[in-house]
Amino acid sequence: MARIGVFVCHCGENISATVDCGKVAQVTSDIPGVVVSVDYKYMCSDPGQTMIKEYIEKEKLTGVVVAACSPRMHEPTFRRACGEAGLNPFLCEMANVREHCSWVHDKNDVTTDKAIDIVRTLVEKVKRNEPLMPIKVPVTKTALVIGGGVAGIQSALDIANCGHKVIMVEKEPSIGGHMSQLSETFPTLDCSQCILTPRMVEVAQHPNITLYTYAEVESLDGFIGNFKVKIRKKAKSLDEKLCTGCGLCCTKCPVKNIPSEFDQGLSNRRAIYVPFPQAVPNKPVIDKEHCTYYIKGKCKVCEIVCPTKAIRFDQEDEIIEVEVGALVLATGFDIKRANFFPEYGYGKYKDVIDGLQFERIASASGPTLGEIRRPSDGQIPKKIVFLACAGSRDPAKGIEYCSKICCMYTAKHAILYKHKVHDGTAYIFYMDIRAAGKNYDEFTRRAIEEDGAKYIRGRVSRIYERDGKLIVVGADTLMNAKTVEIEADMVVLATAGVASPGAEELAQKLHVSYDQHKFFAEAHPKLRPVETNTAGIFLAGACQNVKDIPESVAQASGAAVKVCGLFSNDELTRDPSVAVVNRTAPPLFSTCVGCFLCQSVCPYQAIEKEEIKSRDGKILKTIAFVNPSVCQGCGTCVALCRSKSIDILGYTHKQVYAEVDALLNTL
Amino acid sequence: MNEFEPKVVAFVCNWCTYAGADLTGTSRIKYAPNVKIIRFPCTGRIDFMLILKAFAKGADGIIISGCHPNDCHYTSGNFHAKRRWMVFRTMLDFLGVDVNRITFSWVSAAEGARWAEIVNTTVDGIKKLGPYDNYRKMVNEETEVNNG
Amino acid sequence: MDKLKQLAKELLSNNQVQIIVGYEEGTVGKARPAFISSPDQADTLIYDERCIHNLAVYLTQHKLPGNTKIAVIASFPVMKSIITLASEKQLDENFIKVIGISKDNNIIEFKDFADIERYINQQDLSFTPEEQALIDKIDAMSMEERWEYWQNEFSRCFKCYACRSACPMCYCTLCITDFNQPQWVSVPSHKLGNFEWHINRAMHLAGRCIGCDECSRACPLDLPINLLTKKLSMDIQKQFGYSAGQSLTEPYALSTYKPDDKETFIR
Amino acid sequence: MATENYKLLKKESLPALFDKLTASGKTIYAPVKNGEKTEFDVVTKYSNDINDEYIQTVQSLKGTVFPKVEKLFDYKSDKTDTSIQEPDFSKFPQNVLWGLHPCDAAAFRPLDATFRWDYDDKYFLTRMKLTTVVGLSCSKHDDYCFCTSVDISPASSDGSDIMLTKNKAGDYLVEIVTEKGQEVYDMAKELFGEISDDKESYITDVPKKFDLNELNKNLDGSFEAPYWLAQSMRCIGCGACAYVCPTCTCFDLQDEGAANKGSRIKCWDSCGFGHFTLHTSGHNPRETQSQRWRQRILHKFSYMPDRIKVFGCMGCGRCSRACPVDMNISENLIKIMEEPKNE
Amino acid sequence: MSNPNIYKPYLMKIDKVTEEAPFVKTFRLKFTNEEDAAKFNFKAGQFGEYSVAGEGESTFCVASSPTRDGYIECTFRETGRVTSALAGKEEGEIIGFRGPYGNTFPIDEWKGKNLLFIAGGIALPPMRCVIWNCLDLRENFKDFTIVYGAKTVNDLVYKHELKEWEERPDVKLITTVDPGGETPDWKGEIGFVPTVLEKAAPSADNTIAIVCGPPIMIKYTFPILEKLGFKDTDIFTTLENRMKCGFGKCGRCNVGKVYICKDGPVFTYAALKQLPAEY
Repeated sequence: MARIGVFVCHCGENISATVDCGKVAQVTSDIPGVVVSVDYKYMCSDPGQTMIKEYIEKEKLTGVVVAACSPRMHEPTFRRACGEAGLNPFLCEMANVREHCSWVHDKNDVTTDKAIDIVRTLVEKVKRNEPLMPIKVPVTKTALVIGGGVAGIQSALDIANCGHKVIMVEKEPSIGGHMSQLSETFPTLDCSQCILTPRMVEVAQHPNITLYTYAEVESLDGFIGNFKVKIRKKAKSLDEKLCTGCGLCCTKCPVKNIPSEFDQGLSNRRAIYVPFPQAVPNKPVIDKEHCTYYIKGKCKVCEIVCPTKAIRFDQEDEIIEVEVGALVLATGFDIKRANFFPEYGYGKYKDVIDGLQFERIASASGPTLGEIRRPSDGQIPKKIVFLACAGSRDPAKGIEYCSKICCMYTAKHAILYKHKVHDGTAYIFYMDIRAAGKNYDEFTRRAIEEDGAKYIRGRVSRIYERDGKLIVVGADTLMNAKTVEIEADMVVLATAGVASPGAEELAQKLHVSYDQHKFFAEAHPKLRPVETNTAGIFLAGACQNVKDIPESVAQASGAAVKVCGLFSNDELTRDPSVAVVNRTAPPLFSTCVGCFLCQSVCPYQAIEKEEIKSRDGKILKTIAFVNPSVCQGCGTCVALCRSKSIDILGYTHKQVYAEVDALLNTL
Repeated sequence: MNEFEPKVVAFVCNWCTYAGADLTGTSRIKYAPNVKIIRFPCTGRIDFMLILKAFAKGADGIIISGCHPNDCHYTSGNFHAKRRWMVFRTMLDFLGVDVNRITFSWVSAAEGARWAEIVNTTVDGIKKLGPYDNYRKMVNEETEVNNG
Repeated sequence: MDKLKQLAKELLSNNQVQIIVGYEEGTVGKARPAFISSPDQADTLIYDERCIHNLAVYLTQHKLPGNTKIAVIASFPVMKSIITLASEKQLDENFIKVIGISKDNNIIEFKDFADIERYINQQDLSFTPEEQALIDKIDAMSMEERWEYWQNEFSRCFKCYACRSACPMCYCTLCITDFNQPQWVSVPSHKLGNFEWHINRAMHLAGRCIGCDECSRACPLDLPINLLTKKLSMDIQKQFGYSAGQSLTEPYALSTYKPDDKETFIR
Repeated sequence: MATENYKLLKKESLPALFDKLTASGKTIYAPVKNGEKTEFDVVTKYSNDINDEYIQTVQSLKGTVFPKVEKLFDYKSDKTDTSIQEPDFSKFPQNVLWGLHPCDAAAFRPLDATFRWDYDDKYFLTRMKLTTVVGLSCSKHDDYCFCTSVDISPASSDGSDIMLTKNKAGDYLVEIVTEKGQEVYDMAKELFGEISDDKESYITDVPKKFDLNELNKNLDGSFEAPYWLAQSMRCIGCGACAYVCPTCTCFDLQDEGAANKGSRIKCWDSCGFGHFTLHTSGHNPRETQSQRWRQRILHKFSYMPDRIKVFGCMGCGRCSRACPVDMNISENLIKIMEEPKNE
Repeated sequence: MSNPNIYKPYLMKIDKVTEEAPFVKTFRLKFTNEEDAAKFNFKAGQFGEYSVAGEGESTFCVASSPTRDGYIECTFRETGRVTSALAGKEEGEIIGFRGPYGNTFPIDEWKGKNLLFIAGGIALPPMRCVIWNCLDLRENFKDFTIVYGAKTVNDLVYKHELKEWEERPDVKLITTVDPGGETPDWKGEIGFVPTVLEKAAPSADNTIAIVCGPPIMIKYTFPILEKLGFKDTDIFTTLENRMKCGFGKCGRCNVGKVYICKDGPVFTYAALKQLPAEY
């Protein structure tokens, strides 16, 4: 059966300088199963490869060992050559006698002997190699974008514009995300809503995009190219087809005092509401928690006033199932809120607010219509203090990282403030100014130089109220840590950006990994920043880490390209080195006993249940099944399996066992 | 009698340590030739039985090496491996197996010099410990069983 | 234990279960496992301090006819075994009625496995000082002494696999020892074969052993092999805060990890 | 009661006898006290730990003639050649098995019959030939003992080369049974005296539990009997009974080592293991534990007497003592006896 | 016995390897030791233990006829540890062989009778031995019929010999494959062996039937033979059980009191009826 060819490469002198290649060829030719063993100056050269091909045909080789450089270098080369000669490429192995031998040892017999041992090991392995066929899986060319912020919008539009179907799921009643809350954007100070709204509308109207707002992902099954997703469409209590978005209901609803999420609690909304005037879709939802009808069973004012009779109190959540080939996660971020900063009185003093609230105050569509007035009494603050790094870079608070956007938006806030309150003074406490970005440093300098923002390097230890003023106590580290006390009218905390509240739960549903701060983890920090470790699920925007708009958009487009790249194939080809659960003759069927402990070690959720049924459909046994389309071939399950029921192609039990035997020269 | 040259088997993962050992080669850093490498996709694939088999087949020492925590190509294979080793090592120690003969290490693809250092210190250590006679005695007993 | 007999009769006569696995009077003063399938046999049921067999072993042997509802008399170790087996998807709750016996010999009728789980977690689950002392004794030896100690013990083993057969957690249909491609564990009962077998057994039970000591009780040669799994159980509890037989849902110690698992030996 | 003439071996002479045996190159196995228990062990000298009043050891001395692991031969091979190296049979140990009870001594008969059956097992026969069995009458028994039911008495010398019976004074009445026994006697004649005594009075009375021939008859046609399942319900399928049994001979052949060098090994196996008869096709003729329990009983009490003219049970009771779940063989045999014959 | 150590195998050189069907191979084995060869003889139906160093032994029958001197042949399917290792062996390599063991087909008693051979799948090898044995003594027998079936055309073993038999005027060969196992150019029957046998309805008169095949085939074939009028003493088959030693010691192969390794593997249907269902 085994007819192995051994091809020993000199690699010019790279190998032959310390290893006696001729001897390696000669000694290894005595290994049982080896029918030819030759050495040659450059195996990877055309004549070298031709020689291998000729021997494959002439000697009817069933396996090839090329003793040369690292497989990481030339394995594809030689496997291709074998394939061209009609030998399954996976029956070719490389014995690394260069990086692991000739280059690291001196010229002597020991080095040659080691080379022989290495070759012997691979010969024994390759004897037990099985021909493998690349795995092909079909691709469903629809993408699911989770999150309708700027990143999700960008991804969805990019994918849709490439001609693929996109389903977008947004948990809020409207898409737009945090960007729609912003006043103006750094460093250009263009109006956030002005640039975002057209894109929101484009999403809503795009023929390739199906938009589900007020919806969440319920569960995910399947694998790259073939996901099955359940989406929960929360009941809006509204027939969207009938609703014209006239807004009459929202003006008549008697429940008026619900803090508006969009305005960060700085204004109120009704129980039936549209989150903001430019919302997409611009149709109301009923907030069941606050709606009198849902609480007390009567009211129905909205139903009465609705001219198109679109209100549906009996509407229930709907679960829809979709099949998609890829997912883009764009669930964004959140900021730390009250209770996290007791020392700053945030949540206690009305005029201590966070950055997002300031955005609303500064926004022309905000509660103050763009005038900077403080929440407590509507006065215009003459002295305003901004605190950068509120929570960020503070290991004591459990947030070691830099939230990245605060330096910039705080500078922006200072500028916006000065533009609106010309006689006011803006103080900014900061740790470092991090303004690395195109036109960013210029922007912060503008805040200081043109708009007179007073930057104080140091941290604020506490804020308290005295005589209607907020006393900000800090230290100026550039002035020998001298204590600074500022009597402020308003304080804005650039609170740390954190993962959105449902991130962990969602990550678990989608089986993507996340870091200690619950931000989704990229597959590789450098080389695969938009991929997750779950093939077919990509990341866009701040769900991975806090990002500013251009970064989010750039990554979103990156994710879109990944999706489109995936969709450019009708089927996917995967490395066949995957785990398999054995099958044996009945009545055993498999030595797997179905304990499914392997399921929890699999980083890819590749292990499923397989029911073995008799002809009449009775379940005889339930065993594990490794989905070859999902398995990445790490083999962690293999080492865990007590009964050795799982094996991994390319590194089978038989192979590695023989390798140990051969390496210790006991064969 | 020549100096004792221990036989050492290294079980390494493909993505980090194998590549690291490649780098050792590329950087032409010399190390002891006693160590021979067997490649695995991931440290998570390394079955504890392989360690025992290596000893049974005459290894004097063993190196097991993979990606540093958080660097695993497969996210978590090395974390699982670590736990298993923690348990397995406890077991071996409890049974009186010389756990100093097993070097567990993390060597990244960038740590060519570190690989050489791991190999050399392991080989030196095992040279000091001498051949693993205890284990060999147990193995050889099998062939002498009850035959006089 | 009249109450037990009464309950057994009821369960059988109104066909709630078809078989009761319990204990009966054996020979030479021993108690032994019994299989009661009709109410009139129920009078042979006993329960006393001699009833130490871990009856959970019979729940996975697939010897009991399929689609039969089985009641099992469950001492504390049996309860823990059932929880572990259930977490490993080996038991179907709908077919097993668990009649628990508390430490003060009262009957506890569990309505489901979650009920058992709750009960278990109300009990004292720590290792006894006696158990600790046994382990400490070996830990205190030098490496050489430990090697000698275990070599001596293992050399006596003749691989009757009573330890395996008596253990409820050893339910593989093809044990690693019978796996022969390749032959991971040397078959013959020479020192190496025994060494490999006992390491495998202990490792396969690491984090799964519920500490009933049935293995060493079953061993005709009285090998202290329960110490191996006990040592690992203690270690796993100390290192990972995990004990077998307490949770239906938590992944077992070796199929999960924490990034900050603390070790001292990896370079 | 007839009084017979015996050689007398005084307690005080034992050290000298053991020294002589050791000096002549013999390996002595003797029942040695270890705490509460007594097990056979190799001794080079006589000591007070040698227990002549033990009831039964956990393990028999079967392993001295049929080792739990026995190397059959070494092989070596390379690409073109293979060679086989048999062990040096002349170097097999000369064993003196000291102080076996009659059940254990008698157990060599079925072993011998099996390993001779048409094909001579050279390993066993060589070891057997080099073995001298020194039997010891039983002064005690327990509830597990049933030798009298299988036609062996606690005093029978069948299977022994020399038979010892301890008398009141603590000395031994010695019967020289075979030539091998005579050789030992000849080697140390001076240590033996003469005495006439009645050995029966020193012997324990093992009650008879069942009639062997009746049992054998009852087993005919019992293949489909319901009691196999009933009896084996609690069986957990371990091999303890077979491995402590002095007559069980089931074995496995295994290769150890690699392709180029290694050895073929014969090692104990048990008909109670589920995979014992498993075909590669997945088919298993003895699929259930009750089938395997039936095999065990029928083999010893029906097939062996039928095929090799010897019963496979010596009534030592070891299997019952070792059974983790109290499958008491005599209890079960009595039940089979009492079972109305299936027509 | 010629070999004083019953566990010690003869060393046999693989003289020829024939690929019969997927995973099925035939080895022609020659003794490496002339003395062994000279002393060795066997009869149709007997089996042996074939071994690969380092892997162990495996039991199967001798597939060649005792009338062909100087070698033995075995045919095996790659299934377990040993057969997989055997399959990896090349011409010129050495394997071990112990045997022959077991009883034989009473060919001498069949003189002057018609012979009907019925075989299925991989079970042709034991049959092949007796077929060739009888063909080499062709004048001793009258009609000679072979019914052989396999799952698919590809699974038929000894294809070259089937052709030879087909072409012989003194042999009637019926080959069949299971429904769905045929190829476009398949000229034989399509159907399971028992069905094809029933259709062919060979005469039971003065005829010996020899049946080898998987248990399921045997189970359905016997009743048909009886229906066709065969006496159960005229129906022969071979049994297989797991074995380790081959000579009645290891304790595996007995069916009740009967040891397949010693009293078998050849049994008449009449004898089988007396055995408990333990095979």
